[in-house]
Amino acid sequence: MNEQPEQFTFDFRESTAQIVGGASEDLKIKIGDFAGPLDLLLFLIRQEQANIFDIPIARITEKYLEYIRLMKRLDISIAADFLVMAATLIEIKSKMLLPRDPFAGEEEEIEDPRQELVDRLLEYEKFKTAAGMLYERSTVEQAIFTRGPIESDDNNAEIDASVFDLLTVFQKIVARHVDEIKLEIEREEISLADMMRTLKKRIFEFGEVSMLKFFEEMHSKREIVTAFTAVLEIVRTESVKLLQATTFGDVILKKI
Amino acid sequence: MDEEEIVSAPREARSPGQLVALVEALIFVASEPVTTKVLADVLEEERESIEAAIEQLQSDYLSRDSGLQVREIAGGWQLATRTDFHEEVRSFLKTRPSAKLSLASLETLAVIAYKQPVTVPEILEIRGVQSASAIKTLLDKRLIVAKGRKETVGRPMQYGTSKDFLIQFGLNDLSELPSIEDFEDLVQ
Amino acid sequence: MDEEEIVSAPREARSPGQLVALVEALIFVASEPVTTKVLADVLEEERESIEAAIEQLQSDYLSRDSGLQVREIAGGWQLATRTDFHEEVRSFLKTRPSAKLSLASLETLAVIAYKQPVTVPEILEIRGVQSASAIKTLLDKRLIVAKGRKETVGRPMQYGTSKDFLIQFGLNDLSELPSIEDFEDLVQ
Repeated sequence: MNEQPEQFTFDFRESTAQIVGGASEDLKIKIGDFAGPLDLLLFLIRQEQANIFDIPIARITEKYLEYIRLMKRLDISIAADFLVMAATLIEIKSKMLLPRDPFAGEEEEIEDPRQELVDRLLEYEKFKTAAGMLYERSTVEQAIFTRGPIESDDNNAEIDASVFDLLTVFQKIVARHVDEIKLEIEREEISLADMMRTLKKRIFEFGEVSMLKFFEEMHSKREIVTAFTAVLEIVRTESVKLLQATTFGDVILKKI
Repeated sequence: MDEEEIVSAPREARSPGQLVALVEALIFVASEPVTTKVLADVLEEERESIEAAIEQLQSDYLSRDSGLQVREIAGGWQLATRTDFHEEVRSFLKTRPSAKLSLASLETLAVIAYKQPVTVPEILEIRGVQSASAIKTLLDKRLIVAKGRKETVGRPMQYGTSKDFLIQFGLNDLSELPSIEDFEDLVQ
Repeated sequence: MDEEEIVSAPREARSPGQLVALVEALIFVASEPVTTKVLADVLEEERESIEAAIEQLQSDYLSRDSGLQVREIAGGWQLATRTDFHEEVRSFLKTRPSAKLSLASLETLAVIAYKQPVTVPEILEIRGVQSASAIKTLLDKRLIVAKGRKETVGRPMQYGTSKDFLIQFGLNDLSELPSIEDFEDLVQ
């Protein structure tokens, strides 16, 4: 098949999206990012040249579902919101098909099942137009430049951070911490035998060793546990005793 | 303490021309738009004198066809280049126009600008689509800021536009935004 | 692409006044003093024309008693405030909010904000680096305050955020700090 170049353009000024492609059934469309289901719906209504206050719901629903199927076929992940809208359309369509309640009084106003959707579309379209206005404003602003940095700038800036920055920074620190813990695990572990050898050598060399100071040299929880076990082992097997001057104070390993 | 000393020291009267020059210097060194009030406070002048000086400065820049302009933005005054030099300036700075916001981000920004303070569920209600990644983009670009929590179920975070928003979109304050109802006429 | 187009497109001749204005705009936006050569290259003008434009610009600023001056520095041209205004400029800069927080300070502040009350060893534990000078900066800026001692070995001082912190970050109270959950959807 003749591959036609596919195009999708969005022009804010005209506020219309265009899907341009071959007219064949196997129409391939480069799907632009419709900003959401309401955006797509507005596009379809306009494409069908339908009146927004009197939406031909069956036709529009069919077009909408066709579009969703197309996205699926092209393996474009479909946001749940697009599916929710599909369900809403089908629901409205079926309500429209229901016969009117014959017992409903004449004066009773019968709510059009489409009304809520129309209201939402109108409300949405205002903001879509406002977005276009912002777009144009920012384009104009991009033509204006402010001065480059000067010497005095370094002591002349506001605290340039928001609560969002605080949170982002905090998350990064936490993430960094996780990395460190991983590193720690990867580091070669000191064996109990090595730990006992180191400790014993020090006790016999200096006569006594502060347990607190010895523990402070440890790099990880696991090392502290190993060091603690080493202390217990040495007290049990060697002529070494434990001394503590004050409650909760430091413990001294002393050669007997 | 310093300030008091300055206040008590008798200051020589400034000529109008000198005040214009001083205002120009201060607007230049400020890294952000400076308000009339700040200028009046620092220079210990009446608000009116500052306003007159700024007006003079503005017309000076205009009349001598300067490459710069004195403009009012985000409630303050700022020196900036003239718009019609943008091509030359950009090629000098070797910058490209910064990445345009996506359609989704612009829509989300429009909702936040007009409905602020507004929560994520409220934005979803209007746009009909999740706006999480757009909100993240807008926060990263500092166009919006968190504005406290809404006292409702779940106490969701509320968002509003920032000072950077005003600057980037060339607004003096939010009241300069066209009313959202005006867009109704454009619709259909 | 754009740049090439600009280069190849025949450029309309500039009036001397226009060139002066352009030079002014470029010197203004530059982050460093700009040499005559760079200006000549970017504007595709003869060195002599640039020199004449700068001379004109300089005398313009002088003759209108501007608060700014065009000065030659490090072989290039730069806009700067007039030297005789240095006192006013300094006192103005002093009234501006204090300097930007360094990343270290911001990190420390984040830890204190989210983990308060928190001690120096605990901050060290979380950040993995000494935070003493950052804590001093934050105390100086009154963003944090001491919150009594922790009843543990060494009775270390605990820190928490201050009222100024709430004001600076636009919060009513600490419960308004965004939580990880608030942004979970955004960060994905």
